[in-house]
This record gives sequence, structure tokens and C-alpha cells, in this order.
Amino acid sequence: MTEALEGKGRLDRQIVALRVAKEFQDGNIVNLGVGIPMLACNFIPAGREVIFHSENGVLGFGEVTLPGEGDLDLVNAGGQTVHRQPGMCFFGHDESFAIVRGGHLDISVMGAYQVSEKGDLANYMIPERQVGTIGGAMDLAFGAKRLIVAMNHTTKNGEPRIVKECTYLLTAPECVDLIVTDIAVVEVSSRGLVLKEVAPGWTPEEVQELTGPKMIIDPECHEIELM
Amino acid sequence: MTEALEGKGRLDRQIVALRVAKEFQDGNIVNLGVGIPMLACNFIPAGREVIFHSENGVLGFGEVTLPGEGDLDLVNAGGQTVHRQPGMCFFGHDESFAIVRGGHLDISVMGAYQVSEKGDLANYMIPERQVGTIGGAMDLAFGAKRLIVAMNHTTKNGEPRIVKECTYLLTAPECVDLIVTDIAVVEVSSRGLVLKEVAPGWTPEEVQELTGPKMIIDPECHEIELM
Amino acid sequence: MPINKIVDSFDEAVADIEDGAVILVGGFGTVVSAPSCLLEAVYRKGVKNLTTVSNTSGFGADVWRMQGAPFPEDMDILVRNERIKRAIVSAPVSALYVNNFEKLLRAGKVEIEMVPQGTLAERVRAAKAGLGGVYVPTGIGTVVEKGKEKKVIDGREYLLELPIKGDFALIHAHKGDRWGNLVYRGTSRTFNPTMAGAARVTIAEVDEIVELGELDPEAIVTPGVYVDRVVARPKVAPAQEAEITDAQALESAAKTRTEVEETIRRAKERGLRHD
Amino acid sequence: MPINKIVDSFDEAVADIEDGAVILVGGFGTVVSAPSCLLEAVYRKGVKNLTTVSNTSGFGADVWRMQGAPFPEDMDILVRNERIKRAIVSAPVSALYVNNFEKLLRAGKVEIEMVPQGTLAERVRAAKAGLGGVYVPTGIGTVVEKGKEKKVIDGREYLLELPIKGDFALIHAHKGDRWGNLVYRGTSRTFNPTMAGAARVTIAEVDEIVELGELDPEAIVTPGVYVDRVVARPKVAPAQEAEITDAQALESAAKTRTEVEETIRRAKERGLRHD
Repeated sequence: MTEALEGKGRLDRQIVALRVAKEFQDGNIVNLGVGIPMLACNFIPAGREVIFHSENGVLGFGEVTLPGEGDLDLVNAGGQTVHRQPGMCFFGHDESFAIVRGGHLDISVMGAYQVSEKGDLANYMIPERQVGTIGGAMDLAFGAKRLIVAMNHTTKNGEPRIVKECTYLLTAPECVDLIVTDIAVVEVSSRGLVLKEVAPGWTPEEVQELTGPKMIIDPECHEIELM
Repeated sequence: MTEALEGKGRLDRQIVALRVAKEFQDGNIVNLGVGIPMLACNFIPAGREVIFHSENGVLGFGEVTLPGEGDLDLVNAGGQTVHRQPGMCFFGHDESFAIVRGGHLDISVMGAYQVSEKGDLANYMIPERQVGTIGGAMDLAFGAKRLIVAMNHTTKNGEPRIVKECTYLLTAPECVDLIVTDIAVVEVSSRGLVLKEVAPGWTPEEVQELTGPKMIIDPECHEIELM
Repeated sequence: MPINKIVDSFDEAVADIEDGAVILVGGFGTVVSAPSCLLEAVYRKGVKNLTTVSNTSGFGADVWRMQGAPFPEDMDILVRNERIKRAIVSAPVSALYVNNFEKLLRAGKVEIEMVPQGTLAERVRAAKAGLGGVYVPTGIGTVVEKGKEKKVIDGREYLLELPIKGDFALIHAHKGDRWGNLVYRGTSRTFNPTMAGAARVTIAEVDEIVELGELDPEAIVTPGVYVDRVVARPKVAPAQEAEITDAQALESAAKTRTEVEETIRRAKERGLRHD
Repeated sequence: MPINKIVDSFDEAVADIEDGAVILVGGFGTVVSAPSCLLEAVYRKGVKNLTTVSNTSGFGADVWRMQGAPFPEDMDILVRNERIKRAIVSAPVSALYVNNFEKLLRAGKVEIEMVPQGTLAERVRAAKAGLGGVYVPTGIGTVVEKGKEKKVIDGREYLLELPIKGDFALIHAHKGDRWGNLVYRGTSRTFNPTMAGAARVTIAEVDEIVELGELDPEAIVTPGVYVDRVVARPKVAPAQEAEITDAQALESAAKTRTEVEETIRRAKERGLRHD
């Protein structure tokens, strides 16, 4: 990575979550993975009604509570306490994953270490430690109708996380539909990766420089809206 | 069948059900099939606590109600209304048969057209009509720890229903443990059929005459107790 | 916009069901567990050549009118009007009398696939849960194993049973809300929650629609995610036709009643009844 | 005699668990969903070479003491005391810090079979429901498919996944009665009802024992038929050891807390928060 790009401002985790939340359409059933994705439950676009699923057996919960203020028996998959909400319901793990595997989720959002050009996902083996945790990620990657990845565009060392072929163990092949990063929004299409949006101050060419495979620049490619 | 035996008194359906109920041990989980078996829920031996399962998604219901007096949303597998009881609970069909198939029932009681020497059960194809209804019988025959058949000892024409080999289509092979009829109680054992009890006024030899395969007469063979 | 799965009429709820559709029908056999009004609406729509998936093939409105059921139609409305091409069913006929399904079967007017009840439940659940199939022990050594793959697992023989997915699932629940969350009542739960979500479109007929949040989140049986449409029964029961014509079915019901009375008398005699 | 599954102490409840047993452990990862006191009792009994089946390998009592949990032990009590020979687990390690399980793994002191969470739930359910196996799509094209039978069904590839049956299932519920009927509380339900009944002996640790009939029959989640023993937590919480030693785990928890606060501030800024 050139030094110039290294110093450029990137979106923080909240803004990435905010951008992800804009994908939630009215009535969508959405599962949010641990990390950035989970923050998205706080940013549902005004006027839309979205139902969140969490693998630990709940549908329809509300926003995260202030730490220490919630009910420990009402948490999301990351163990954060969330608000009670009308319409919410609880179920056991077999039912929770019948919902996931059975294709009943509209959107699943998760973090990733790498995403390939074809939409292969690698997000369970922790690269530097050679151990990993599959958790619910595989079921979600196989089951959801639409899979959105929220991650940093590059590793700490500046290596692209969007790659030609994943070098880490796969969570699932050809499953990712959209990648929202701290500098861009990239669609995985049958034609290849399509750059749809860039962070303020970034050009498509700069984003391309930090991306493994060659992307198609969408003619409508524009700046990510931050509100 | 000799004319003499044809005229002999037989136990009526209630008494057969009463005899079946004596098999229920304290704490048993028991499923009762349509017909005679269902009547047995009224005859739990005094001082014992037994939990009835019905395939239509209920555990722990009470005795049948007087017709017209019950709640139509609380019925047994035959559609008879039953009494509400503390400890009762409801569940869907997948769970109901997880209980059956998973071996969680201690006893299943059902009717039969034929039972073979080896304990093969034929109870779903209606002999004279060449149609049938499998219903929950197969699952119960494969799943229950102990299977008791309650039936008349002979057909209307006096043919034995306990036979060397079933001539009707099987519900399940080698599944019956005990046969309670209107003239006898017969155990299916690895040694063969064992005649354990006879109806009042019947000799073991007379019962044998109405039974297909040769039975072992239990040295303790005695009269069925009617109270 | 607030999510709203509530539909105003039964006819509207089934408007997109077409000829040849695969329809899962909830309930056990009793009319109170059946989606009566939805079945009537499907009949009214005039669709035919249906594949139906249900526990029984119905007992007919007459039997239920005798019990005073305000909504007396069951699977029999599709059977007797010959709307079914193929029935996947667990308990198609009655040992006590010859029902309409048996008449069609003898006349060669309907195809049947008879499935053990628990296997039926598991196959429907498999479709809902995204499974490719399940191995069940039920049916080994019987006609049920015909044409099915067998496998020995851990020393026991099993049959491979495949998912049954519907185009539509018609179910009956007690209460529902605008998200499609449902609760049932007593033994009228049965196949209803099992079938919810096992079809492309799940339509729930409910006794009552309640406000979102009224149902206890710990007691909701069917999460709204499995339900696409919710339609309420009218508060006032439709006028009942008085004529009851199925003499055989009525006689069989009366016989059962007499037996129950006798049994209760006997149990009391022996001091084994508590009421 | 009245059925009575209630056992007086945790030690009595686990008295017949032997070395080498296969133990299903309910809960998700949070300590409030875990059978804490049963896990402590298993530890006290001194059994070793266990095969455990659980969603996580625990976070350790320190993390939960910080949250003020009165019963802070989780799977980690068996991990850190090296009682586990083989772990069948979905989420064994943490991305945020190196847990005790990872340390044992690196030291070659424990075997692991990592299973996708939904597959784990389905395999446990298969044992309970008497299935020989299930075909799941999850894991096709990944390391998970290694050594497993693959089958194409209706044009899609599936893996054959086999049942996981326990010798014992240790679960945590909110309330239970003498028949073993159980209800849970919120998101602490998770694997608990899934594992109930999937072992030879199921032992339920409950917050409260209630009279038979007190639980709403429509809201009972685990029918008593799946439960063999019920044991209640003490009403008064045990005295808490004050010392918290796992600095890495604490730091990770604090970081998460800061982030939530920041997120709420940002959402409010944008008028997207309701509280």
C-alpha cells in the first residue's frame, strides 16, 4: 500500500454499521453477527420495521441497552443485553437453526477475514493463531437469502481482505452478496466484483489499489452517505 | 372353533382395558391407541401415578369426560374429550413423535388384527376392505419400550388373531411384548408365546384351541383378576 | 412501514393458490384443529388437481355439525368435491365407516402416498429446517420401506425419508398478531406449528387477532418468521345448515359415545374415577 | 406413588456420572444460560476423561463475577481443571483473547471436534428424536465435509450428520416441577431444551421448583418426559470470591462496553434511538 493511502481517513465501526443498516428493507428478518454487524441494530433507517434474529433463540428484539442496564436473560449473540420489544419471541437452538438453515432469514450480516472474488467467505479461523470458532457462521452463510459482510478493507498490515482466492479456510463458498468496508461498498455479482460506493475522500482507483481482484467500477459509483 | 367355545363368556372391552391398565407401573409414560386401549386411562390402579401421552400433542391428561361435557381442544387420539390435569402440557406433532420415535415412552397400547408368534404386529390394513390407515401406529410400534396389544382373541368368524405368521400387512416386525385379549393374557418371549392368564371359566387348553401357534403354559398361569 | 401480515378475508388469503398446488393442511383430525375457513375458501376458489399433505382426509362437516362446531369443514370438503389429485396422508380412512376418501380411492379418482404420522411430521419439519432428508427407523420390514434407500447406522436399519415442502401451508391457530406470531389451544396444536414455515407461503387462520406484544414471548409457539398471512375467523359463527346426511359417520360417533359412558360407569363402580 | 424427580442436592444429582462419560451441557455461552451448579458438582466429583458437547468452552468465572453473576461457573471449570478428553463444540475459542481451552488445545491436552452450531443442535435433536442421521447443507465445500458421506438430493449437495447422544445432559431452566416439566427465561433457553432428552439421563438445574400445575400447559417448553432429575439452586447466592484474575478476558469485556456506549451516542445523534 502506498504511504499516501495508509494515512487516509477511514470510516469507523459505527459508520460501517450505519451503512450496513441502510440495506435493511421494511419487514426484513435480519441476523447480525458478533462485532460490527451487531452494532447495526441501533441504526435501522427511520420509518422501517425490521425483525432481528439472533442464533441464541430470539426474534424481534430491540436496540442494545446501556451496559449494566439490561436483563442478562435477554442478550444478542455477542452477549450484549438488548431491549425487550413487542412481538419478540424466544425458542430453543434447534428451532433457531431451523430458521437459519431453512432459508427463513432475509439478510445475514457478519464479519470476515477474507472474501474472494466469487463471494467465498473466510471468517472462522483466526489467521495469526491457527485456531478458530465456527459457531453459527457456517449455518448462516449457507442459509441466509442475502449475506452482507462488514469488515475492514485491509488487514492491519495493509493487505487486501478482498482477494482473488481465499488463503484462509473457508466458512462457505460463493455465499457473500455485498461487502461493506471502512472505505467502500462492493457487490459480488456474476460479472465479478462491482464497486458501488466509496468513503468520503476516496477515489475508486484508490479503493482498487487496496483490493485484490480487479473490480468493475459501477457507472453510478458514489460516495457513501453517512447519515 | 368348537361350538362349545363359541358360546363361552368373554371379557367385554372395559374389562380388557382394566386388565391392560394393571400393567401401568408408577411413573410410566403410556400411549393409548384408539379403541379399547383408550378406555384404559380410566382404570389406573389406585395409588399409582401414570402419565399419558397422546400423539396429538399432549402429555399428562386425565380421564375421559362425559360426552358433551369436555373441551374440544383437549382430546385424546380418538377425539374423545379428556380432563385437564396438573402437570399436563401440549406440543406440536414433530415433538410428539420425537417423544415416540426417540424411545421416551415406557408403554404403548394398541389394537391389532393379528399378532404373530414372534411379536409381529398387523393392525393397519382393514382386512375386509383392503384399505388401511397407518396413523401413528408404526411410529409407536417402533418407538415404545414396551408394546401391549389389546384385542379380541379371535375374529368374528372365530379365526385366531394370534398366528404363526401374520397374513395381513405388517405394522412392524417383532415388536409386541404382551397381548391382552378377551380370554387371555399372553406374553411374547424369546422362548415363544407364554400363556400367563385366562379369563374366568376358561382353561389354558381352551385358549390354546383358539390360538394359532402352540403356547407355553406358564406354570403360574392363573385367572385374570377382574378388580 | 409497520409489518402487517393480516389479510381481511379468507378468499383474499388464498387468492394465489393455483391448480396443481402442493398444500400442507394443519390439524389432527378434529375440526377444531383444522383450518376450516381456509379449506372452504380453497374449495370456493375452484382449484383442482391439488396435492394435499395432511394427517387425515377429513370426517366431513356433518359429523362436526352434530358436535355443534361453528366452522365444520375439514379436509373432506376438498375430498368430496374431488379437488385432490394426490394425497400424502397418514390416516386416510376410518376403521369404523367408509369415508369419502375411501370411495374416491376405490373409484380410482385419487392417488395416495400413505406415510406414518411421525415420519410425516419429520419430513415436513425437514423441509422447514432446510434438511435434505432424515433417516428414520419407522417402516423397516413393512411396505413403507418400498423404494426407499436403507442404511445401517450404529447397528440399526433406517430408511431415508425426504422433505415434503408445500407451495402453501394452511394452518389454524388460536391467536395471532401482525408479525405472524401464533399460539394454539390445547390439543389443537398438532400439525399446525409443524407445517408453519414448511411451504413457500404459510397462511394462518386464527380465532382472534391480538395487538403486537399481547402474546407472551415465552409462550409463542410459532415465530412470525414462519408465517406470511394471518386471517381471523368471524366473531359470529355462520348459520348452520341443519341437514345431517352422513348416517354411517353419525352412527359410529354415537357408538363411541355410548362406550365412554359405560366405561365411566364401570370405573366409578371400582372406585377408580376421580370425578 | 406420586412421581417425584426432584433431587435435594447437586452432588446427589450427578452422583452416577463416571469417568469417561459423554456429557451434553446446555446453554449458549452466557453464564446465566449454563447449568453452573451442576458443572461445579461434576468438577467436585472429580470425574475425568469426559467427552463434553457444548456450544462454547466457557469464559470462566472471573468474567461472570464481574457482571455480578451469583452462580459464575461455566464450561471453563471443566476445561481449566483438565477434566475433558474430547470436546464436541461449536465455538471453542475467542477471537478477542486466548481462553483456557485454546491453551489446552495448543498443549495437546484435549481433542476437539468442531461442529457448526446449527448442525450441533440438529445432531443432538436427532438423538432425542430417534433419527439415524440427517442430511445438512452446512459445511459443503469446507473442512467440515471431511470424512463425511455426501449425497445430492433434489440437485443440492448435503452432508450426512450423525446423532450425538449423551450419557448425561446437564441443563439449566428457570422453573421446573416434580414431573420434570420446564420453562426457561428469555435467551437463556438456547441449547437447554434441545439437549433435554438427548441423553440417557437428563438433569435440570432450575432457579425455582414450583408445584405441579403451576406451569401453564401451553407454555411448558420441555415436557417432563425428557427430564429425569430436577434440582433447585439455593435461594441465597453463594459468597463471591472477590479476586478477578483473568486480565485479558476483562479487558475484552471492557472494550465491548465502551463500544456499545459509543454506538448508542451515535445513534441518538442521528435520531435513530428510541430510548
